[in-house]
Amino acid sequence: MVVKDKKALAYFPGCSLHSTANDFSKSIKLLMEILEIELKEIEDWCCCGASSAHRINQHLANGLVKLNIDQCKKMGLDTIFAPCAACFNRFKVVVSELGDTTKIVSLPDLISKHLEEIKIKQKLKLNMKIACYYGCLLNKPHSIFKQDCENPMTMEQSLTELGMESIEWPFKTECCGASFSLSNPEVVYQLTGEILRKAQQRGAEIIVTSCPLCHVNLDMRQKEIIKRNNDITEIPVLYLSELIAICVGIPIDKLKIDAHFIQVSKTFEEKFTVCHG
Amino acid sequence: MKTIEQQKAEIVHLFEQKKISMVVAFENYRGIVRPVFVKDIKDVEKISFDMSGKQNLATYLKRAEIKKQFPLAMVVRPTEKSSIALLIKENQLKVEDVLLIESMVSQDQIEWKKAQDIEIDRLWKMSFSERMDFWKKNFQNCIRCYACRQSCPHCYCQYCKADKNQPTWVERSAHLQGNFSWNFLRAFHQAGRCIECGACENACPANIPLMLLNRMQNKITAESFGESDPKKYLLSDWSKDDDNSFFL
Amino acid sequence: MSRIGVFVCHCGENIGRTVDCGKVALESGKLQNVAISIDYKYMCSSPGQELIKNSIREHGLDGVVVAACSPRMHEKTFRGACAQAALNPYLCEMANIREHCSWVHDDKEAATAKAMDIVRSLVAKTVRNEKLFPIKIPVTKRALVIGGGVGGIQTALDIANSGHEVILIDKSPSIGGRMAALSETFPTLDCSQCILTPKMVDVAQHSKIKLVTYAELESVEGFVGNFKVKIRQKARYVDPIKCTGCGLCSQKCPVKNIASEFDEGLGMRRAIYTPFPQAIPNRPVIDKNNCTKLKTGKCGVCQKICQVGAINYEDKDQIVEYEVGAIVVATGLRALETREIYPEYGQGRHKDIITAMQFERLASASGPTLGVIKRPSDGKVPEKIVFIQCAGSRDSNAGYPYCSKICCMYTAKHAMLYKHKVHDGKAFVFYMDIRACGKNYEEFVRRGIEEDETSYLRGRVAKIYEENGQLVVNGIDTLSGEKMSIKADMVVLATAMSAQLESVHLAQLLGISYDQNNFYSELHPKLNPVDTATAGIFLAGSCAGPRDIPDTVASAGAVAAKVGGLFSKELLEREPIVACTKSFSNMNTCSGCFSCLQACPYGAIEQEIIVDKKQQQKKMVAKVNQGLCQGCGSCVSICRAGCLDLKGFSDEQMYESIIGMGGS
Amino acid sequence: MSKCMESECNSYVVKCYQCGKCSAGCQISPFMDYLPHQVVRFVQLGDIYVDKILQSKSIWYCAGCQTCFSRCPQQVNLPHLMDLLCERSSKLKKIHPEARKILAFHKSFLNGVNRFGRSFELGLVGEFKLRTFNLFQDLLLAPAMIFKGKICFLPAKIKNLALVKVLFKKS
Amino acid sequence: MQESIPSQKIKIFAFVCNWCTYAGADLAGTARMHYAADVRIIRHTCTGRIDPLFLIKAFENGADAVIVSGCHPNDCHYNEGNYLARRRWAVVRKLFAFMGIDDKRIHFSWVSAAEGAKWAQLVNDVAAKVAQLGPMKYLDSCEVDL
Repeated sequence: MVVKDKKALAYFPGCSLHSTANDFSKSIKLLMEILEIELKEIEDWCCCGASSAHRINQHLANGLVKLNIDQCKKMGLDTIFAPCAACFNRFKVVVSELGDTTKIVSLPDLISKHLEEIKIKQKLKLNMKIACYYGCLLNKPHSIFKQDCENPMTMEQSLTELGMESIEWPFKTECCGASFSLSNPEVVYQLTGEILRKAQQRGAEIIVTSCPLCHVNLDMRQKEIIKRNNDITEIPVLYLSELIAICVGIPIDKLKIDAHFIQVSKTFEEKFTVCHG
Repeated sequence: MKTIEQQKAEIVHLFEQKKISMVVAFENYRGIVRPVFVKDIKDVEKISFDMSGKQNLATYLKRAEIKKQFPLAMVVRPTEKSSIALLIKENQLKVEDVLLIESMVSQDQIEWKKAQDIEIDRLWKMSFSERMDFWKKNFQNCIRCYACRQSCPHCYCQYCKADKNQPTWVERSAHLQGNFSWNFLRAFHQAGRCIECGACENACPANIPLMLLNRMQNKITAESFGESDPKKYLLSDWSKDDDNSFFL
Repeated sequence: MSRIGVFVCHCGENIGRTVDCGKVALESGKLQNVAISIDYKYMCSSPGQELIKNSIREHGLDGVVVAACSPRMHEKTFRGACAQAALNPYLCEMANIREHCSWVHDDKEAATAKAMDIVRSLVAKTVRNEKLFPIKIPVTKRALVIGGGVGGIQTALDIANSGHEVILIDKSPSIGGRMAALSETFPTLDCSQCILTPKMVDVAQHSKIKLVTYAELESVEGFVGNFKVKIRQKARYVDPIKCTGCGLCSQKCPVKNIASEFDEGLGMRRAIYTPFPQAIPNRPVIDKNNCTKLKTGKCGVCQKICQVGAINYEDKDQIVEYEVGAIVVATGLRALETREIYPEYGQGRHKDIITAMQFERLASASGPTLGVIKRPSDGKVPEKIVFIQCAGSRDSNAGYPYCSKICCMYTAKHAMLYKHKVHDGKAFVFYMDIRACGKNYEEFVRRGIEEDETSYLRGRVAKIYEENGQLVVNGIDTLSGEKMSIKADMVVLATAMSAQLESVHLAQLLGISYDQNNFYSELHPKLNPVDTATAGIFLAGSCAGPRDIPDTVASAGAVAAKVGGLFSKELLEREPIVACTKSFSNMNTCSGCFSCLQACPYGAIEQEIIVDKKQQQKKMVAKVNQGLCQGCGSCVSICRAGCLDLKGFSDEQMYESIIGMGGS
Repeated sequence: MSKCMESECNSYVVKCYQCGKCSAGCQISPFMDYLPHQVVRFVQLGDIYVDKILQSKSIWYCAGCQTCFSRCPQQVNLPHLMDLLCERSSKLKKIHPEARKILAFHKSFLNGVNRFGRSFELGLVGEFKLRTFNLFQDLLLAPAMIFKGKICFLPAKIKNLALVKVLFKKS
Repeated sequence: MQESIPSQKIKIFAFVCNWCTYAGADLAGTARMHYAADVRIIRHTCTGRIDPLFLIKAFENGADAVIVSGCHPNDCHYNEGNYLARRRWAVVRKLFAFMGIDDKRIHFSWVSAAEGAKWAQLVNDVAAKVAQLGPMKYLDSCEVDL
């Protein structure tokens, strides 16, 4: 049955979607339009503090998130959609600490929730071996998320539903080095390198993620990593929203996929085939 | 929403079908609203659905002569209904014994209860000795007529503990000691059972504010054991997390 | 007007020092109903007791109050003395003027006054005392043992050998339990079946033991010495009497691919099967969920093949009722399966991660691999094997905060067995602590380390994942602080030992209590380790918590002794301090609200229909089952009508003792 | 270190029985001078040993990926413990030299947030480079990023900045 | 051990259970812990047995205060008796208070067989409280003028 809750979602883009990950936000905007999901950007939202705030100062960390939740309440909305995994995690944690009733949804959740609509609208499917990469922030810690945080399947299930093939691999929730990207790239080279290697060992031809931080590390740092490990070859990294967007018929050039550092191959579009039903 | 006529017709129908042998209800006898026991179709007319009567009709269900009439019908207000529910819970009645005919005339207790709450708060504010005096004043008027007991549907014991000797827990003579014990016992035995119909207080010839005790007790039981098993007698039940604060 | 004798004891100086015993005697002599009152140096001494006996005879006393020490100290003594003087012992009370008076007060005047109050109170009470007689309950000298593992087997044998009948039931088609499935046993490494099967045979052949396999407990009524149990004999579809156990049916059965419970899913069985070759009784059963004939009506091969015509597809479950005097629970425990263990360990996704019980089957000569250690996925003999202890145990996060007790030992054993079978193999053990407390246990573990070169790594494993046909085990050795990433061919999890899934259900059937981990709770963890709070029901083996074989067998013996003690008497004698219905002007005034029934901790209140004298009609009233009643008296104070009472502490006695204490 | 933080730390570490599962599963541990379980151990030992930790790299290198917390058999919230220790370490100015970069990053990031209410990445990068005197790191990536429009040159400033500033003041 | 208060004809009735508090009081005795002599112990099987009417009777018969004590929750010799009691007293003490009986004259406690010291302490504390209140004079001067 088709999930049709017309209730608008409070949309918290987060800082990175406004800059480095504007490709991500672009794809989300387009996708949501097609799916007729109304997003109301939280008025005058402020940064969630990311990992920095709670590293330096607990009070500040929770305070920043609280500000946004209050804003969302002002708008009379009860569900916040935070595509950025980092923001999502911060919100989720704070909400549970405050015992707040506001619901927080991530991109994979949203996709699987609206799967039926997507199926109806679906035009294409990708014929590549896909490695779904969740990163640490989408379903940890277990005490708060209460779900399998070692081998989550939300993305895989959605993709299989849409007739695409995803690989079974053990590193889908290992850390990519996150914010060390800037402060100590060495960390990222090693951790992300391991992730890429494991994915390719299992025959992945493309990686799908929904975390801008992970994307930075997997995509922007990839060339550097390949330099250091000759057993790793280039592999495109797509946002989940981008992939789904293409599947529901949004032309690739409309998306900012070319903004990725690792270019999808010329033949990328051919990898998609029309699917019926 | 049935009209009074419809309900009377219903009762007549029940008689005709021999579903019942009697109806317990109120009648309006020369302006006095009093219980009436209708055994015959022609008397159905008598029944008045003005339920301003002070008695709790369920009280009669504990009488042997009434029990003989089972199954019977009763015109009930919420108070009677909950009394009957309790009697069923405590195996004094079977569901099929009494047919309930709900009177649409609602009886309004809110004002009365508010007044009680005010009085209860007033008493709580007093010092112990003041309170003691208050009750002394009241209890020493008690003539131990046990009208409170008779009028209460829940005081169904065949032989009341207060009437028993060997040992005589409650002095039988109408002196303060006995009176105090009696009124304590009465109230205590209502713990978690009283449905606040007010029949006892109304029946009391000495105008002792009995309902204060009951209502106060109901309040504390409600707040301390709100979620206790409704199928059990409050004091036959227990929970590991009952209040333990008053134990030294 | 009764004749009470008051005997005030000085207890040497103990009482005399602070209580003027003479005065107490004198004053209590003036009390109503007191016929005689004496003080004496040592009442508990034999002359003291003589004094009491004589005065009972001389003065024809019908009540005795001994003002001395605590009744917990000498009540038995003095009641005994009274009995010798032909006075019903329950007419004798003690006034505690030592522990509660002389020893705790210094002001002589106050102490004496208090002593007199106490005596007065007890005298008043004693006036109301009634003759009581110990409750005698007949004992059915037959025991029910639930569970046919080594614990149940041992209990059954020990009880039977002491000459009492035993009914031994087991839910599976054969007795033997977990131990029958084990390979070799620590610390001696003797083959499990070699030592167990003889016992199983003994059970089968013992004249006093009735063996009921493939059966479960249905219901229990009654109380110690007088239980009525209903047992559901599940349909076997094979007549055990006709059947010769030739096994032809199981060989010919076309349904081949059912995972064998006995082989922990590593082997296959048919739809008609005996769990294992040495099964007792050696009679097959049909598993109705998999039998084609029973599901579809077609097939029927076994019936055709069976020469003696033992197969009966119309067989039905039967309820059999027995009367027993004691019930022994020996239901054991269950080891968690891999799918129940940690997502980071794959939760059963990887074939080559197996449980310890599965390893036992692999290592067992009668197992699916005939004792060759092969890994389930491709049958390859593992060159590197990793054992992980505390898989689930000692993990509050996983819900098993307790130590499973036996894993340290069997893991050491497994590593050894592996080494003995795969000489150039390498075994690693991840452990947190080695708990080898038991005779020759520590030595055993050391042997594993020193002679069989097992590498022990101290730390938990964080993650296991598959990588080109091997299992990557990411662990740590906290002693060196080195992270260990081991590429192993097989991983064995020492999964947590948990209570049986049905344990709570059984507890409710039996009315025994269980702890937060669903293991049954002992009456006292130290002093009554095999009794339950319910008289006549005992615990043997691991149903009370993880135990190894020696402990299980020991507890089984202990239970047998307890049961023997229970059965040694024709009649059980119990203190007559029990509740009773109290008639008023010989009329049962119970109004049948059954608040008492709801309150009674022992379910000792029963419903009884009587004819009401007054109203000439039937009514339902409460009745106390004095077999079950333990005499707390909660019902008495719950009863609004005051028609229940407690013998020995009756309303009248309490009333009088309060009045007496007041002194008015 | 505030009393409450103290007690919070202890409430975590008392539960730990040093099984090492956290360290075994920690991806970043190769960059740490003490393994996570050792960090907890030192906090358990208290006093001077805590100091060892406050001056360690480990607490700063924890990425807060929550893996250890999710797996911990004793539910020790190690990531949060690390946060608390970092907080304390920076308050007491005991930051490990190598960790300065990391702190610098966090500081720059938060400064952005403090100034504009949102993180301003160009500003962040700039400030970070100044703070660390490491002007050339990733310089090669910059043109590409600009070209790909992944960098916006003007910071987005939010209206109710006051609230944010209050927060920063309070903490 | 606190010095015991000189008795001023005060009587404290103690209704205790046989298994815990009575034994606890015995222990206080064997350990020679001195406490106020005002207390009068009446032994019951279990706190569950103790009827509120006992308390009234006690007051009628010159008790100036009452102690009710038994096994700690979970330790009841009869498994549940003390739980039933606890709920009963939760109701009764309010009722007593409401009817004007000073709650400083009714005390509840859990004293185990091992807590001799606690028992002695309890008695002394109660004795001290009651000493300040003085004798109870339950329902005296029966005729209150209206």
